[in-house]
Amino acid sequence: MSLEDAFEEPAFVPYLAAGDPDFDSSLAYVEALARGGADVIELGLPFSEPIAEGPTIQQAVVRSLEGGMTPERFFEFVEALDVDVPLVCMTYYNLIYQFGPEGSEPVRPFVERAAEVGIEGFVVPDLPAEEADLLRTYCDEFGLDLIFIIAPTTVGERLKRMMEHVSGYVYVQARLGVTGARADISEQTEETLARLEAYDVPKAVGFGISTGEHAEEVIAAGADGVIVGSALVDIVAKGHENGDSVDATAAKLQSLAAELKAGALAGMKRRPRPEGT
Amino acid sequence: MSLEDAFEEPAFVPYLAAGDPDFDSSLAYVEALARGGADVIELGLPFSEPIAEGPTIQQAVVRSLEGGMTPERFFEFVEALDVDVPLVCMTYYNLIYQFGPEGSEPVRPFVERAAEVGIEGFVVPDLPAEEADLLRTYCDEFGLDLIFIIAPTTVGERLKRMMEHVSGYVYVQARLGVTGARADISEQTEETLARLEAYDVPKAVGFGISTGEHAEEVIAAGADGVIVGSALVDIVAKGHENGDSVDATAAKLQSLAAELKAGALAGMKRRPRPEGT
Amino acid sequence: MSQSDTKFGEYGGQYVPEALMPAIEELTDAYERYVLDNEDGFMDEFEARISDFGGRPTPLQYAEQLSARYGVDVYLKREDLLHGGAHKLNNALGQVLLAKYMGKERIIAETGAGQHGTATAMAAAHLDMPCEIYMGRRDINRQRPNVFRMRINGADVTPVDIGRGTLKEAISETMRDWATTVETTHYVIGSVVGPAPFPAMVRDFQSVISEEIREQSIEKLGELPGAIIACAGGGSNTMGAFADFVDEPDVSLYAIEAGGSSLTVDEEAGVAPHSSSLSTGEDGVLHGARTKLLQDSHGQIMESHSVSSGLDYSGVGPELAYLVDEGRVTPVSVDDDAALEAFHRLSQDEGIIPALETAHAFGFLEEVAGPKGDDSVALPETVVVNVSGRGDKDLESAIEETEKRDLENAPDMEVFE
Amino acid sequence: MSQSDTKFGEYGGQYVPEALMPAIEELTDAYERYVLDNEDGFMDEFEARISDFGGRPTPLQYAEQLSARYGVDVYLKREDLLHGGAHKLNNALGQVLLAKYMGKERIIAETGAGQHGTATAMAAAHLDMPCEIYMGRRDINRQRPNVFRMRINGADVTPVDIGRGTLKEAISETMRDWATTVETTHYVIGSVVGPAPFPAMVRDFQSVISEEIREQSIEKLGELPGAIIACAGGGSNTMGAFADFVDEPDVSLYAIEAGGSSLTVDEEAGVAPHSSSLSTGEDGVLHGARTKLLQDSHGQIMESHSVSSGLDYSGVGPELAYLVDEGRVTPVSVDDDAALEAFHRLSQDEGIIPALETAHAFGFLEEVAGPKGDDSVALPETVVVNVSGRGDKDLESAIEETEKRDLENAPDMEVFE
Ligand SMILES: Cc1ncc(COP(=O)(O)O)c(C=O)c1O
Ligand SMILES: Cc1ncc(COP(=O)(O)O)c(C=O)c1O
Repeated sequence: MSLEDAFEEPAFVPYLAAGDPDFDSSLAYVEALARGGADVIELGLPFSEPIAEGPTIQQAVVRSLEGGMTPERFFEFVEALDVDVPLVCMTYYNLIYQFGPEGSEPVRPFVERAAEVGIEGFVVPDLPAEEADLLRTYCDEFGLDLIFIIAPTTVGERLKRMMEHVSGYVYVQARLGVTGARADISEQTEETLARLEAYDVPKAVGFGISTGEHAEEVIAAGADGVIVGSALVDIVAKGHENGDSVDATAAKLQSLAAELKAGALAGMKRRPRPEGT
Repeated sequence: MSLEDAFEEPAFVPYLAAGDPDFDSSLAYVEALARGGADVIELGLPFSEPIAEGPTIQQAVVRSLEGGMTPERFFEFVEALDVDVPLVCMTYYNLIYQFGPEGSEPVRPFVERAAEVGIEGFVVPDLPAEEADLLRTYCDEFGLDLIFIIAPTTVGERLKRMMEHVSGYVYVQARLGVTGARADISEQTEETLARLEAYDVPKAVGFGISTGEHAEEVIAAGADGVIVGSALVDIVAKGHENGDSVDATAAKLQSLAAELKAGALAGMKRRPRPEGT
Repeated sequence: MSQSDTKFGEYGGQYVPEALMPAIEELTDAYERYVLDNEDGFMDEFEARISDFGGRPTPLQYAEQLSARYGVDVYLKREDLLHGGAHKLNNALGQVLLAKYMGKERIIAETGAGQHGTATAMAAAHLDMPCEIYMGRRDINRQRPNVFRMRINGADVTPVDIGRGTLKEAISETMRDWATTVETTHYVIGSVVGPAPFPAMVRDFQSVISEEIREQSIEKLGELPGAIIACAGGGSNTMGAFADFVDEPDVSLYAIEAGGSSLTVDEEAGVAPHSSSLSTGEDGVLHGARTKLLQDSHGQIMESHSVSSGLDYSGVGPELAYLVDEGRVTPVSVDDDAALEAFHRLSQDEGIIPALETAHAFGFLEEVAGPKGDDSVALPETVVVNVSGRGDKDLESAIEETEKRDLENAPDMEVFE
Repeated sequence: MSQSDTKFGEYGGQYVPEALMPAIEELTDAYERYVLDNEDGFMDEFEARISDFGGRPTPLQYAEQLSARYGVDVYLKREDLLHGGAHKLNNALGQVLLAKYMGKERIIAETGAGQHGTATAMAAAHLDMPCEIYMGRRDINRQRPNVFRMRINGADVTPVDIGRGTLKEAISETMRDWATTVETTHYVIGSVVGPAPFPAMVRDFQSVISEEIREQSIEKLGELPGAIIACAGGGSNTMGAFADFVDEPDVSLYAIEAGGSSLTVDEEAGVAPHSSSLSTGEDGVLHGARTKLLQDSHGQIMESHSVSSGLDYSGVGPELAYLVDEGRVTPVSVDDDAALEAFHRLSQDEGIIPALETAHAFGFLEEVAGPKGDDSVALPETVVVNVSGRGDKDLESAIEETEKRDLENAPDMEVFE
């Protein structure tokens, strides 16, 4: 299944940091999300300097790194996963750049290995379109999508140029700032969706969505999917702090996933029907 | 008796800070010095910034000021003293300058009052000849001597100029530095005495003399008197610290005074007899 | 600025979140118009302010005792006399003024040792702009005087509690603020690092150092100096001192890095006991730019170390990385001990207490030309050392670090009871 | 120098122990030859060194926010940018160089806040002279950073345990050292105080300040300023800033003294809670000169007080006392609270953290021209304030003193955990 196909109905796209807080628990958590109704899963490969993340995901990164996560372990993690949804790798460019044996050309080994374990695309928050040529070349070679983030500040000429290179879906950043769960939906989301209306590519909205209600509203506003990270990572963090069992935490994740997916579907129903149907 | 007359035989000139550590004890101490053989007594009127004094006399100044000493109390002290030796007031210029009722001309009231209580002269360590005109004028008016300090650095033209204005005796500073008892006699003393040989005025050597032996050597070297301060103040200080009785301390003072006077007399005997007598 | 202008060879670029890209384009445009083309007399105003408020020009001083010791003429470029006590103000004032021309309403900056933070706080106060400084919690607690200075200048100081609480985390956190407030806020980055156009722009604001060195050398020596020596953390005083000489092949350029306690890395712990990214680092991407980095074999950034917090950074400016690869700049590591020893020598022999950062540059002189020097480098007849900052901020830590060691020229502090 | 040359009207003179008089004559001779007559090119060398080592000229900076606040053009003479952080180096470098010309082998000096001590230590290191600084025990313990600086510059710091252990005692003790070592040693006195020729000589070394103000005013304003404002402790920055304008009747001269906590004196305790010797002191003799003093009715010197240790002195330079009596200089007291408030204002509004001493001069501006000002003085259109020093040395104490008070513009320090 290609990434675009995952958006045929309003999609729920959860994010977790792989290996948070350890390899095996994290496998169980990701699988719980799939059971809860995930349509695409964004798997974070933690980088020591996560400049686009808020405190919640920063702490997940710390836990995962302390648990021994490395790029190679990440690929093993993907191989070990028992899920039937497309997987996207979310990481920072330096890890992609450094991967591979000494002396090998940069970037290609990472993409090759990702393709091998079944990754379908990348989100790289510190790689704007301007610097992405190399990664795109290898994505094309290995048939992976390179997903770009469209920010509230991405407008005019710049938006047009970027949309020419989009593949898979676009990650619509709901608001300025960094990742993190918030209690409200931003006006900026609607404005960005309006700007993107003309483009025929799935639009998944992320940054700040935490409840089924949010998800419903975002989809009702015209999004094709919701991306949810910090709200889920929060559950992992709390379970870890409280010493809860892996099953208990997994159950909570599955339940929030189900709520978010249901919200997304409900949002679809509230959409004004296209005229003439 | 004039000051010069006090130097007919080798003179012992002790110094104490008036009022150290209190008015009455201090009276007893000064009288003990007279009994011990003092020929002239230098009585210190304490000033808060005694820039020419070493630590021993600085502490005496502090004790005396804390005991309530003021210029007027000082004059009362002199009046209360029962001694039959000439008294010299040793103090700093600001106290001389400030004395007297608001609006009075400076310096004169101090000299007048000093004359009234029987002071015969002044030593003012921070008043070199250059600044002494005013004080000398009033000393002349009231018949007091103004004693100058001749330092090891006072040579050549400067020495000549100063010696023209000398009266009473000259205070020969035994070495560079500040007051304080020391264990040896400085070469500088002999050099200074040699420079002064031609002048017909009593030469009293001070700064560092502490024992009868020192006194003997200084007189043997040609001095007409020895000035002793810190070694005596030390006795007052120790008595005060140890809580000794006033009588006990006075006895020690008298005994050191006697030793110093005896030393001075012994020094005279060691002098090469003037040729032809 | 065309795409290729963002790079120095393969280094540099703009590796930042998309949300920042429009701001970076706007900044690039402002940089080109105001800084490069002096639109609205921007550069004239900058030059007037850096003279009157900052105290430029700074002297080029002949160092008598060092010259005698090393047998070459040693000149000191006295950036320590700049307002605030380091070269940092050249850049901070330039950027705050630029932000004003751009119509921004707020200034943010990161700081490690607090030197860039204080320079930015001073510039912001001078130009009447609200200012917030991010600083790692650990750095806050070990750099009290500079925190006082920033607060007294009216800046907010926001502690960063994440990670080890040092410069690396503070930069990341400032970028996060910027990603949120980018429309009204300018991020005054503190060295020739970060995404384009920062490295070029910061260099341009700092290059007044080398322009003055050129003029003053010609006036005093009748010719250019044979070498310029500067310490390199991010590399802003370095590039500032080098800029005007890069195209003068007869002027040798030495970038002195912090050798810390050793050049051996503990990969397991993720810690490099040094900050020598030019000499030992590898090509990678950090804080918006491709450059030489201290990283482990997976590409995770390693913590760096130096006795001087201003050199304690895992990256380095991309242009310096490029000039090193080109062979134009020679990088040299000077370790903590040698830097402390040089700190005391300059203080005692020349009456100038240098920043511990700056002391590294003097450590290099001693190592190649001192009585026990290794003679590995033949110094030219005239060298200029950039005295990037004064050591007032370092007194406590210099004493503390000195007491841990057995330095020949250490003063003792027995006067305190 | 004839006898009358040692005086300013009735003030001044040479009230010192005879042992010092020959040294003072020698110094007078050296002063006349080297300083006044530039023998052997002394003044040329001084000027070259104070420029290259010291960082002269210092800027005359327009203060935008203060000008707006006070409705007059306020210019700042930036002595805070001088090496060491205060005007003190002008004098210290001049005297240490003079000592070298005189063939002296050793430098001694007293210090209170440590500013003159650090300036002297720096100058002595620069000129390769051994140096010993006397400092009261109490001051040592409350001025740690400056003690560090002196020691790091290689100077010996000798604690003075006598009395209250502050400046007054340190001066007395340095005079005692000098009386012992006078043949080989020069005493670098730290202000325009002490016996002649010190007050005139220190003024002459400091008068570079007013010469620059004159030149810079004419260049920037086309005319002389209407007033010069400077804080006065001993009065060296004051006389330095005034010297060239004393004969310009159209330039008003304001000497701002420390008003401390009150102008009411506790004669019983021997303590004046202020240091306003120009405004409230009486004619007397202290530390070698006749001048205005804080003294009790018997002539004993009173302890002074100020939040700024550099103004905390019971005397004042004799020439200033004279100029006040002549009506040429207007003395004004500014108290601790007003000085602290001005300290924060200059820091926040202009990005310059002044020394607490300097802050008094700005407190005067606020008191006469601020929103709540008393309008007692009509300021001319252009005023120059001498920024005698930077406040780095005062950070801890400024914060501490601020916390004791309820100042409108106090920053809080809640960032520390
Ligand atoms: C005095 C001084 N020198 C050098 C540096 C290093 O920075 P850069 O390499 O950007 O000049 C710093 C940084 O804080 C500094 O304070
Ligand atoms: C910065 C500053 N200003 C002023 C003074 C007062 O001294 P003066 O009155 O001699 O200028 C001092 C003394 O330490 C000082 O450090």
